[in-house]
Amino acid sequence: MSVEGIAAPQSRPVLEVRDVSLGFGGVRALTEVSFEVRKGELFSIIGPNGAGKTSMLNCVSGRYKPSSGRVFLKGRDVTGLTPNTRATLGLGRTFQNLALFGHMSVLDNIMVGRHHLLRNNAVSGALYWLTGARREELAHRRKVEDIIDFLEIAHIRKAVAGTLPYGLRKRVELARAMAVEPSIILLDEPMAGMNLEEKEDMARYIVDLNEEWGMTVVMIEHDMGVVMDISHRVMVLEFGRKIAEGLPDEVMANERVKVAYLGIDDDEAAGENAA
Amino acid sequence: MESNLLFQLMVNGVIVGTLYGVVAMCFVLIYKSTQVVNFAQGEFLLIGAWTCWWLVTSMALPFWIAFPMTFLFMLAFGVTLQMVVLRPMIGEPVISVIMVTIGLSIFFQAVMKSIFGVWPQPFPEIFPVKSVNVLGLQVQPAYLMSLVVSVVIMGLFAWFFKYSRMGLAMRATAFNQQVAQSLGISVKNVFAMAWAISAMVSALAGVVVGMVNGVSSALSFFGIKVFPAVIVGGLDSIVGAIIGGLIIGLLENMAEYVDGQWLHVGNLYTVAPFYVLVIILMIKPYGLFGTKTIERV
Amino acid sequence: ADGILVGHIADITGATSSVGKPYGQGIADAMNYINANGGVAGKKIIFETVDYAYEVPRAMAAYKKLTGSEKAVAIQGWGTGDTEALVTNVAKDEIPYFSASYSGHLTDPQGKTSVKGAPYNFFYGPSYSDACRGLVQWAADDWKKKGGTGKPKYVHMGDNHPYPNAPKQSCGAYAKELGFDVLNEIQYSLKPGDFKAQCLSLKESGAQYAYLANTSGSTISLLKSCETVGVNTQFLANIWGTDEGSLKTAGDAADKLVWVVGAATWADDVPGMKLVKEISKVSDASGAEARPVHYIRAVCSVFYMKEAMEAAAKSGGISGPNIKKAMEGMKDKVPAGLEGVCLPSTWTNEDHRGTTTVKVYQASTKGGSIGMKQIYTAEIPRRKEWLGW
Amino acid sequence: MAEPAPKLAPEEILLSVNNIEVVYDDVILVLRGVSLDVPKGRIVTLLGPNGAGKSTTLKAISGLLGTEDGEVTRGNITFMGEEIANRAPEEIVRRGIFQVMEGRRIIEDMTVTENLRLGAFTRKDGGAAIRNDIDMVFNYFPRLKERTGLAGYLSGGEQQMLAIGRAMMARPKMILLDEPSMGLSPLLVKEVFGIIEKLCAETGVTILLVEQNARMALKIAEFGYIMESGKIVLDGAKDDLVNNEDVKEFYLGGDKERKSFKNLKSYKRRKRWL
Amino acid sequence: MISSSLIPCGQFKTSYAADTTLFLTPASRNWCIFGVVLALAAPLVASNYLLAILIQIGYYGIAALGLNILVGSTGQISLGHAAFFGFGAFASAWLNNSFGVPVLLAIPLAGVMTTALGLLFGIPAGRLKGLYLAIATFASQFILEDFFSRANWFTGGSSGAMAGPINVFGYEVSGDKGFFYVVLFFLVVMYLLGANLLRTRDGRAFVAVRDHYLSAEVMGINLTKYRILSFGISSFYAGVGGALYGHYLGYVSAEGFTILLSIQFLGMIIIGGMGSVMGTLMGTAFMVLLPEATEATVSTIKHVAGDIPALTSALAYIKEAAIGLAIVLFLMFEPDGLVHRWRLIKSYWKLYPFSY
Ligand SMILES: Nc1ncnc2c1ncn2[C@@H]1O[C@H](COP(=O)(O)OP(=O)(O)OP(=O)(O)O)[C@@H](O)[C@H]1O
Ligand SMILES: Nc1ncnc2c1ncn2[C@@H]1O[C@H](COP(=O)(O)OP(=O)(O)OP(=O)(O)O)[C@@H](O)[C@H]1O
Ligand SMILES: CC(C)C[C@H](N)C(=O)O
Ligand SMILES: [Mg+2]
Ligand SMILES: [Mg+2]
Repeated sequence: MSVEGIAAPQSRPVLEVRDVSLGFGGVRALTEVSFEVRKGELFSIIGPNGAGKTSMLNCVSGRYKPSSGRVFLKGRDVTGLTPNTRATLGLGRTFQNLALFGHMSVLDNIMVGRHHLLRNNAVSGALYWLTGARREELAHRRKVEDIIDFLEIAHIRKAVAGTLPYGLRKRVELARAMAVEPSIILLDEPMAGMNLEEKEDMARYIVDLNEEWGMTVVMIEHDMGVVMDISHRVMVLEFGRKIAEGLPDEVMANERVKVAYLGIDDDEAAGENAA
Repeated sequence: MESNLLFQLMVNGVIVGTLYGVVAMCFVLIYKSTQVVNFAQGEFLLIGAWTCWWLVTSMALPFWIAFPMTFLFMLAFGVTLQMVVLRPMIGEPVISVIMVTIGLSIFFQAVMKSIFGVWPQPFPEIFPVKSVNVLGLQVQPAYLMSLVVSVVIMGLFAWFFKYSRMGLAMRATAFNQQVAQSLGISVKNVFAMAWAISAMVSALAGVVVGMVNGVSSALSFFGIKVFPAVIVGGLDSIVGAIIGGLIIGLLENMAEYVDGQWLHVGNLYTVAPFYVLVIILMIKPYGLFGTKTIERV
Repeated sequence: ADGILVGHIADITGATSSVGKPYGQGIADAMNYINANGGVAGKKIIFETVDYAYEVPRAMAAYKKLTGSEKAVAIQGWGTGDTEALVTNVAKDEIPYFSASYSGHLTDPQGKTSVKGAPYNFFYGPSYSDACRGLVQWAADDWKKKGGTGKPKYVHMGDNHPYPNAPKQSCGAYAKELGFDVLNEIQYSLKPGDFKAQCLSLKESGAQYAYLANTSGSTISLLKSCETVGVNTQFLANIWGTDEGSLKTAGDAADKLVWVVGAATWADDVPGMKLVKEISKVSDASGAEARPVHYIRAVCSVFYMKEAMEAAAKSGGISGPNIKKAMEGMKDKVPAGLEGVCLPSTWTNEDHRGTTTVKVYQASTKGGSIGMKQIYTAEIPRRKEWLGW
Repeated sequence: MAEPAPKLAPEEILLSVNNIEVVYDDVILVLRGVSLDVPKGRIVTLLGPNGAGKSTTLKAISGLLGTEDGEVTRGNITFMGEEIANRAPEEIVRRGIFQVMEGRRIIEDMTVTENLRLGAFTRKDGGAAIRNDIDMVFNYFPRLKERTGLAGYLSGGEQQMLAIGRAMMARPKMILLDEPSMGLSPLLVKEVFGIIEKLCAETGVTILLVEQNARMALKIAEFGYIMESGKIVLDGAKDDLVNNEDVKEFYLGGDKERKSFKNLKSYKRRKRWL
Repeated sequence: MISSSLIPCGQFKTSYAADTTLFLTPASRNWCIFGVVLALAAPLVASNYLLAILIQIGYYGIAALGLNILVGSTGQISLGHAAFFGFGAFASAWLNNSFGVPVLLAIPLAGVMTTALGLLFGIPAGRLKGLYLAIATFASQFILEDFFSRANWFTGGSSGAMAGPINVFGYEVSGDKGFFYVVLFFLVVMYLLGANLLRTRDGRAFVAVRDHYLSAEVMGINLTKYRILSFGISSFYAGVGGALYGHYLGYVSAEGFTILLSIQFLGMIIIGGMGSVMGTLMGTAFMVLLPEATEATVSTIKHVAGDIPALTSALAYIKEAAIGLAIVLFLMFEPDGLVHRWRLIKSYWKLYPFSY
């Protein structure tokens, strides 16, 4: 598989996770997981259900506080920071179970993504014409339209997010995360619930966003076809532990991964990839 | 002498507190199963008490007939109210439903006043009026009865939600009406039942209080007292409702003590519970026993 | 219009409605009766009863309406809160304001002893302060009679509200003057409720005499609660604190209650009662209903206003200032037809204390039969420093 | 239009949807005349792109449109020969249709067992039978047994298992499955589909399966319908569909030479049957 | 909460600026301007009674908009709005009485003071959610009410405080006509500010917090800050509305600001439409007109049936009951509020005769 997107290995990791453990009461969701994601990489996390993938993203985005271990974003220790400060440091994400602002228009949803880039506040915003808030809003609106064009959602710009069909909502979520102008973007199962055609589109967007928009991507996905085709490196979690990490082909060849996750014998593998 | 006063106030607090607890439970019942914050809870007490009073005085029925009749009436009342007013609101925004209960409360209060007037009316003697001396406090037997009744009701409620099929159905409905429907639960029946039980038990509390203090619009004030009680305990906890009720009852009386002995600010006993409420919530945002809402993404 | 526009602001549904309703009824009946019997100087009184539910802002709004395009020449009002709030307005608009608030603050027309004068405020009956002084006098008397030793303890009980607060200081001062030990006040709500905690405090304080400043609904609840916890204090209720109906409701709990009555009672055999009974038929054709004391004071209030209007009509027309002047000319006045019902009252342009006679009654309610009997009459001196207090 | 529907003897047909229209909020027309038949004891799949109206179709059948301000405004739905359109959902469940809704929808503030017990809400056959079935579900999904906390803390996949298990608890005649494979790992997808197939074979329960994973769905289904923009555009037996060029292209991902996701340089223009 | 999915189609915009206007369509904008012009002319023709009602709608409407920003937009139910409204009224009277601040200046200053109070009482919002927060605001209502009846230096205690009339350039605005223009001015300004707020950064953040606070946080929104800020802003509106109210009545007392008024405020925004600026005004009008309408009906009944005294007192309750009943019935038939109906009607006519 192609690995041409990987930047020079010596460049500083955008994301560095060191020995992160996380527990909920009795359940150990993560046990001493470490990995790093380099600039420009498209990094995938796979693993059985309940392995702790989402929990891992939550630790990175700040929703959960790891019980031990540290998280570094662009070299900075962010372990103690709140999710919103991490966003301002250039972290964007989407969610496994859709988390759009259901009653807002698509446009406003995406504009929320620009929150930390905007400077107007309650007072200057209310005084719209007098304080330059108007100018600022319009400038950002232009940026948002670029994203809208890119993801081809111009036709639903004014629609209320909550009434959109599933696939489009996923796309709007991606747009919102992009609006944050993150240097690293975390995608939690971006293709779940999509048919083949839509997955192809989504895969394309992700590749472009990685290659052309220059965002580093961390993605959780269960569709092996997609994971194999587009990721640069893959990490496998099982029961909260890292069991493999490497190039897609290497990981796919790992016996343990085959048994624990794919549940396949070799001859079935080809067919499964296409699913 | 002074510690004696404190003690008597505490006993009074416990008795009043259990009554708050019972009403709080009725409130929690509706909340748990229908997600409706019932602002008309106090009016249930009022209607129940006036009904019973009317049966006993105007219809001259003996209490042991009037009381079950009140219960039946409240059952019918609860079901009808749910069917006519709350049922069409199923699936509508929660806050609209809350506003409807507020509207109902205004409506019933006015109707009760116009029928029964504005004076507190005493119940004719049902239990011996002569107070008995409990732990140094003069207490009417009816009040003691209320203590017993409350405790029994509390036990029944707790069992109901934890183990009974209908109790589970109520919780499922509270979580999400559509999901409950998909499981074959008749949301309508669950709602009707919740309102009926709540109305009946509230009426019981209303009659008990009415026998002691007289029946008056003051009963609907219980509907307001219930908020601190319920929240202190935790909105969805039966045990919490009981303990919350006790805490508020005790607190009011303690506040009266502190106020009367030292502070002399006046109506400390009406506001003190609210201060405590805020403090408790700042420490425990879901009350003492409420379940934390699940925050997962 | 060719009628006389009179405002009528009443509490029918609010916190004080237990007494507000009969009083409002009395006002309405009396005015309707006057209209049916020739009106005032040949003109009909035009009025509409506005229920303001004892909320001051609503009274203010109602007042605005009454001073809008058509200005009322007089107003029959209700509460202390609203009446005191409107003092400046009615003075400015020159509308005599007959209220059911007997707050002492309204008795000083020129503002000589109080902060602000209340030139256009009138009421019929002893002021709350004077009534309370009367009760305290009786209490001092009673203490002596019973052979009590030492300083008797006196406590003021009521809501934190303009009406219950009105006599608090002045009466407390007088109690002290008479040798009482005045305790810290005890607050309880104007709305009926459960007051056992307060009763326990009262019991603890050991007060022998407690003045109840609230209205009858609240009084009943308090008496019941105190009975439950076994309080032995002698209660002294304000003029609005109880009446025939609430004595009956309170039953045993109200036994021995002492309070103030401001006019004749329904059962009294006095000449003026005939007219009152005629008036009562306006809203009770059968004549069967026995009216409470508040109703009768309402009738007095309207008839003083009527006589003042008639006098005004003769000297320059029915207008606010003329009515005021006529009121201030009354001396030991009893309205025609109400002899024996209303206490003779005197208003001057310096003193709006209509009457200072306090009739103290005591109830006996043991065993179901309700009795009330005048036990004492206090003539409160018109001390200068008490004007407006 | 589409090819003729598979001919079935009327008594074989358990559920029949005839030309229904569904309108949301009184104004949004979502289904524009959908018809489909589900024969008894079989697995039938309903495929289609996002927003086609698949979930809406299922909700129309199970009566769950009501809570979303939706309504069947035309056509009829018969189950075992009886009309059920716009009936109360609990009645439809009692008649034997159970829907597993899209996105799991387990009751988050209850435990796993309580969720399962609720699945059996309409059953009248007592505690022992229900406890047995709970064990059966735990046999199918051993992982669930270990989770004793609140169901809201289960991972996505665990929640899906619980949702299917909950449906099994009702012992219905027919299960409507809305995208059961969503969010499941490949191993589990296989497992779940295996269980669905087994369930159908062992208990004879009829299944109407809405899926995005067309390849898997067509592996276990006998008939398929394809829906776009609120209309059925294609239907047929499994083999007919699998061999249809369009279905291959858009739902199964080409014939033999699968293009890599990475190398799709131009976005495809969708071909529509409309 | 209202979905505004019924935006007319067929509106093409050629620039982002044109697409970011306050009003969805030029037509609705013209209607609003027309409405303001009409209001400007109102005192010339309207009776005093009508004017008084309009003034009420004005000051309540301002306060209700604040509540709508808090409840409708941010999703935090407040049962204590009346207390902040009252605080504004007391504060303005106090500034004017004790420091001689001119009333026109005291009104916005009172708004600022109320904002500070709102921020203080909003602190629990940093920790509490949903009904727990709602009940905490319920507690603020009682705590503040108690404060009002106690703080003699500030509120005049239980007997209240006088609030002076408005002076404009030494000329006293005494009549309703003059006051009407003052209220109208404040109303227009406050509504413009509110509408602008909701279409800019912080307004969007409020709605985001309401719709999905977890993802809002990940988008860089500081939850605690916005939850509390929302209380501050809503209090500002409450304060200004309350101050206007105080100076209009000329007298402020604690009983005017009970839980009942808080509930009425909630009624206004629910009946109008949650989160909708124009809906707020519609809902306010509804709640103000409701008692007037029942009053009028009662008067008519009295005129027809004659002034039967028994009726008079019965009618007082009927009036009260009718208000409760009207709220119930309204929400049973229109649970999403007036704005929703209004939009449906508009979209129906837009598409007519091709519904769907
Ligand atoms: N907030 C929480 N409280 C308690 N347990 C939790 C919580 N969040 C996750 N868990 C548990 O942690 C484990 C890992 O969950 P996680 O959601 O990270 O899995 P996942 O790998 O994303 O699975 P899937 O692919 O199914 O989404 C699960 O067993 C889950 O039950
Ligand atoms: N409650 C609703 N109100 C208004 N429109 C709705 C509602 N639910 C669904 N829709 C609309 O109906 C159409 C069909 O939705 P539906 O959920 O049935 O699609 P689907 O085929 O299940 O798609 P997916 O594969 O994404 O689940 C969509 O355009 C959607 O926007
Ligand atoms: C309390 C009521 C009897 C009203 C009374 N007139 C007052 O002074 O307020
Ligand atoms: Mg996950
Ligand atoms: Mg779907």
